[in-house]
Amino acid sequence: MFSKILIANRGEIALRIIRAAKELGIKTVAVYSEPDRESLHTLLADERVCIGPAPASESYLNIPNIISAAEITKAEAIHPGYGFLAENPRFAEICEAEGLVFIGPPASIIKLMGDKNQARQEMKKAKLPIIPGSQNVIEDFQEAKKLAQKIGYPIILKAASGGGGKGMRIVTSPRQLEEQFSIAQSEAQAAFGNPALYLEKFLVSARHIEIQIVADKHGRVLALEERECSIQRKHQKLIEESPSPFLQAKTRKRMLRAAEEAAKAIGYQSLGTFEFLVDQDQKFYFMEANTRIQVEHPVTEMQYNLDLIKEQIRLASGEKLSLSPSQLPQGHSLECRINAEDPHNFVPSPGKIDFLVFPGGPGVRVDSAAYSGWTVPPYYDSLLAKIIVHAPTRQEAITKMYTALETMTIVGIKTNLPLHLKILSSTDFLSGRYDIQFLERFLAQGKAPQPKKA
Amino acid sequence: MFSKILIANRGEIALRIIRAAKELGIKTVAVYSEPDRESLHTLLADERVCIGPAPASESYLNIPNIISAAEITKAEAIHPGYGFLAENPRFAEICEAEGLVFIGPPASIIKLMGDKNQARQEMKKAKLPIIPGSQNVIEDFQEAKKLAQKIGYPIILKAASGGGGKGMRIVTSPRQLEEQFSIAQSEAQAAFGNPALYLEKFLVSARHIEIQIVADKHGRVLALEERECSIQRKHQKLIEESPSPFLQAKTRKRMLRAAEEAAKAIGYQSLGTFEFLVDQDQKFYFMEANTRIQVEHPVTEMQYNLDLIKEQIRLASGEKLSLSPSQLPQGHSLECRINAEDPHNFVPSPGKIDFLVFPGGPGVRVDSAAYSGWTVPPYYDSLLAKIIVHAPTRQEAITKMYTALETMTIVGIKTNLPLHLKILSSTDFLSGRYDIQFLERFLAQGKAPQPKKA
Amino acid sequence: MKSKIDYQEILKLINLLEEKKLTEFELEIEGFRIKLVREQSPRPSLVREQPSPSPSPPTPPQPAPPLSKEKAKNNLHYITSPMVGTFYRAPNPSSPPFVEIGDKVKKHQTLCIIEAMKLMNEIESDIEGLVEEILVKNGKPVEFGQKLFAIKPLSS
Amino acid sequence: MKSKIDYQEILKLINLLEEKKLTEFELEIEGFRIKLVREQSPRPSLVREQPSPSPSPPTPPQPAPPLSKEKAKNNLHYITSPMVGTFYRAPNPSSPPFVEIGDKVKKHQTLCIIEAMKLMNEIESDIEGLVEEILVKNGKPVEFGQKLFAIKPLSS
Repeated sequence: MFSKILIANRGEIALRIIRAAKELGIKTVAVYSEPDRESLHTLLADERVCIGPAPASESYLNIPNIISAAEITKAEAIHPGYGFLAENPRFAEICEAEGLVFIGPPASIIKLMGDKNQARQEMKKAKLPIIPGSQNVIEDFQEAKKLAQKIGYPIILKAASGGGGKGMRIVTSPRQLEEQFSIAQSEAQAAFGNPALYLEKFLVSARHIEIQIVADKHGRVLALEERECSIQRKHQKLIEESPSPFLQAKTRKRMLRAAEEAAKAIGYQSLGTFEFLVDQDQKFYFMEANTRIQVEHPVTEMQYNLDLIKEQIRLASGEKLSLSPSQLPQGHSLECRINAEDPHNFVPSPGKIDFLVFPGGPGVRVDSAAYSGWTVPPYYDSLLAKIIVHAPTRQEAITKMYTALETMTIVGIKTNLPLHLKILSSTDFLSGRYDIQFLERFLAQGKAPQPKKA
Repeated sequence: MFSKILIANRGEIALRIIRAAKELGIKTVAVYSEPDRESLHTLLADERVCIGPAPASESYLNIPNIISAAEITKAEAIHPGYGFLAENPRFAEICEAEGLVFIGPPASIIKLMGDKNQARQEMKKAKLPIIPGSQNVIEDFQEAKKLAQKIGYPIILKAASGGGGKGMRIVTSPRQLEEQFSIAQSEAQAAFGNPALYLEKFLVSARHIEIQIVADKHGRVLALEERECSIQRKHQKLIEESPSPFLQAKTRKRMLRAAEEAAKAIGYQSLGTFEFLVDQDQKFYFMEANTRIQVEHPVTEMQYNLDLIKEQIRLASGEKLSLSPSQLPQGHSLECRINAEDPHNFVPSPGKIDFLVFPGGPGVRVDSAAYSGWTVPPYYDSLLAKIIVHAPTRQEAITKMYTALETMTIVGIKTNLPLHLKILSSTDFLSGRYDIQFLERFLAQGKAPQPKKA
Repeated sequence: MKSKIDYQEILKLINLLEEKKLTEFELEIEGFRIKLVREQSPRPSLVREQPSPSPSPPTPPQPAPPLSKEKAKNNLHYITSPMVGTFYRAPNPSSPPFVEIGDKVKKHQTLCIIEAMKLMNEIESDIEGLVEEILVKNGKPVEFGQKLFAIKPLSS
Repeated sequence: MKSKIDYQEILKLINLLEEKKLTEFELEIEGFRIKLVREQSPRPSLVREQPSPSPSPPTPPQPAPPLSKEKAKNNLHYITSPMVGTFYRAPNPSSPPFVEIGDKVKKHQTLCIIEAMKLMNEIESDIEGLVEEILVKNGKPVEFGQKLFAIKPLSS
């Protein structure tokens, strides 16, 4: 086991890693940018090294300074957390070259999964279903019709040069395809100067569901039950839960086995997450794999009563998987991400926290580096705290979360607490009927908290 | 189920009850004394009523004002917490008379258990072993000798009028008894003006171990596995854990059955705790029963993954026991009581908390009504926060607690955090070898944190 | 300001210091030196400024009682409730109120009744004066320390 | 401003202080001296005053870096480390140091080397002046922004 590690991150995840390392008897080195001098990760680590000014590009992404910080403090390994350098294969390579253990998968796996298209093709070979569609652009209606027939309606036409939802048309029948294909081409030409289209199966009421993979360096791989992450806005997850209120037992079983087999096929090591879309018929499709710890990992920890960060560090040091496939998840867990942002327009709200009271009591977990009197710097992401609850049933977990957030107080900056309370008390959320479009619809319907009238 | 309850308490337990009630969908009424106007229990309840000035005798013990507060807010039940009126049978009677449900056992049981001597005799009838000894004072050496022979050495002689450890003599043989008896008599005469002595079996290396009882109004009783509470100073518990590192499986089984049977024998209802002394030979003796929720109840909650306060409220409303005897405790839990007091001389340290950071992360629970900026009033007890941890093994639980307390920061008032860290890292605690005298010895050996030299 | 600084100017300075939250002021002119240091007042608790972001904000059964240190305005004397209970202005529903606004009351004169645990407690005035304001409506609950009457003292 | 500063002028000064968010103002002219200190709104963090009550207090690898806003004393100019690494005063162990205390240094003159990731980075002076103090010992680690040399500028 390592005797000292450096944490190349900040905020709640850096603090989470510091605590896990301390519990393992490992000394910790924090790195920090100048405005993070009074951040909790800086203050609570055993040692600390300033690695640059505010901009992440000059501090938390400054590879030479981070590597040097590890060298001058004689750290043996680097934990990258999530974000920043966590999925940068070059950083993992440099760590290896400098004789530092990168706490994560080998650079080759990070690189493979980093190219999302290549990853999908690779995972298809490893027998993971991917969303059926054209691998290349389609320029001819007949070709489109043949492919659509093959993969089944509804399908979606996407402008090859498009993005952000523009130039997309959902088609439900061959006749509609005949009409829409040329319109979509003209639209793509007009919008992007290129008529080329992709064709893909359209997933009705899709869910974002992911599987946690834990793998050691000795070929053992274990898949842990899913996290349901469909409550999201612009791909930013807001609430995660486990188990999914939607997934059937047999689908879960198939997803777990498929993810485990795929991870084995590519020789996965360390922690990773396989993200899937699941359609209303419980068909699942691989989207991408994240080769790092996820923000929402506590949901799985609560279900299995385990510590994924400790396990990740142990695995990096060469230890065998300590988890057993016989360990079963229990009850229900929820995580709410409390962001420093205006709940009406999602504009970040950095600044001084004048007053802060976290929730507590049984079944309530707080992962946060925020404190009363701390100034949230404007340079980094707005995640302020993760509140995680665990209870025997989904209903009890939701009530517990609602109570926890209701009695949580932050004064001085704006947060999305009111939005969470609205979602948690909405009929659709309570009944578990939501898909990845839910939050956008919910916000569009004006269900988001309205600014108070003066 | 009740629709509104009043919490006749303050501090962390009031907040704990407020949260449990909210999770059950019950509205809450806080009562508060004038200096508790900005206390969290006052601020976070649905309604609040000022019941008097600072002295507890005029506020938290002011029965007419508390009953009136329940009446004007139309609360249906009163939760007394612990301390204050929690074990006052008259208060329970008045509640009943005023048509309010007292969330606790019937007044008759509170009264029975309130008289510690009577309770012991009653429990002896219910087949609970009590410490063998003279029921009345012994004035004659021959009588003492006969009794000592019967109960076995070592025995302890106690001045009938004594107290606080004065006038006590431990005797290990008949010959020693002959010498010591008259000396003890003279000493008792000199110290208290009364030569009368009690004789009792002396328990070597005794442990304070207690069993949680949960009973509904329909005759069902369940005993939950023990809490080990031997880390105490002047009968003030400081650290509690479960399971006890000392108790053998067969002793545990016998204690659980004995407590359950005794509770059934007297028709126990609601929550209660049977406190025992266990000697080095795993023999256990009933000391007393507490007819309320204990400060250290979270230890049991963590082990069983249940909510005792919610259960207590449900039982008071007439519901049946929701726990099943097949539910088994898991892993290991520890609780540390963080008090606002000088760790060197135990003098309370009220005042303004300038800065406060609680621990967090997986397996860490915080039960506290303290916050950054709050002024700890000097009028009530010094309990500031309970930090509770849960982990798969005792070793991991201790490491987790140590890390949690190491990263917990309180500025502005003195706390016993340094003492906790010393105990948690002491060889005796780590090996589980401690009895009820441990802490006094530990402090006497100068193992308590020393004040810093200027 | 010359060297002849006078009381009025110092007063103005002190007020300004407070208003502008200055903590220190020093002035030295040819043998004349003035230094002012203002004590930093403890920051008021922020809890009350913005309570928990609950969608159903806490609803106390009656208006929050005024801070006990609040300065009585216009030298009014307040009669506060010595107990928790229900406030009644008359001995029974068919009787006239004990007092009305404008009434002159003597020391020990009954002002109202507070019912607590089915007992009727007569609350007396502890001062001679004129009833300036009645702060609780008949039949409403009151908490300990809540202001009931504002009395304008009569100089005896 | 002579000795005839009046209330109006002080008021203007104080308003300016507030507007410009200054916390301190000091002026001294021919026997006249005025000093204003405005309350700082963000309370300084208390964390550093009393760190976690750990029995093994955190031990940073080097002295805590000075606050960047610290005022340079006596108009000294500080050369700070632009990177994390190891500080060397000489190009190699057998060579003499690049500079000694008292040396006059020119702009762009090499003052030291910082080794980072096995690369030797020459750190130059960005000012002409006299080496007043060398703040890090040879072979010791330095973090970003850490002060290395104090230079007394020479008026050019």
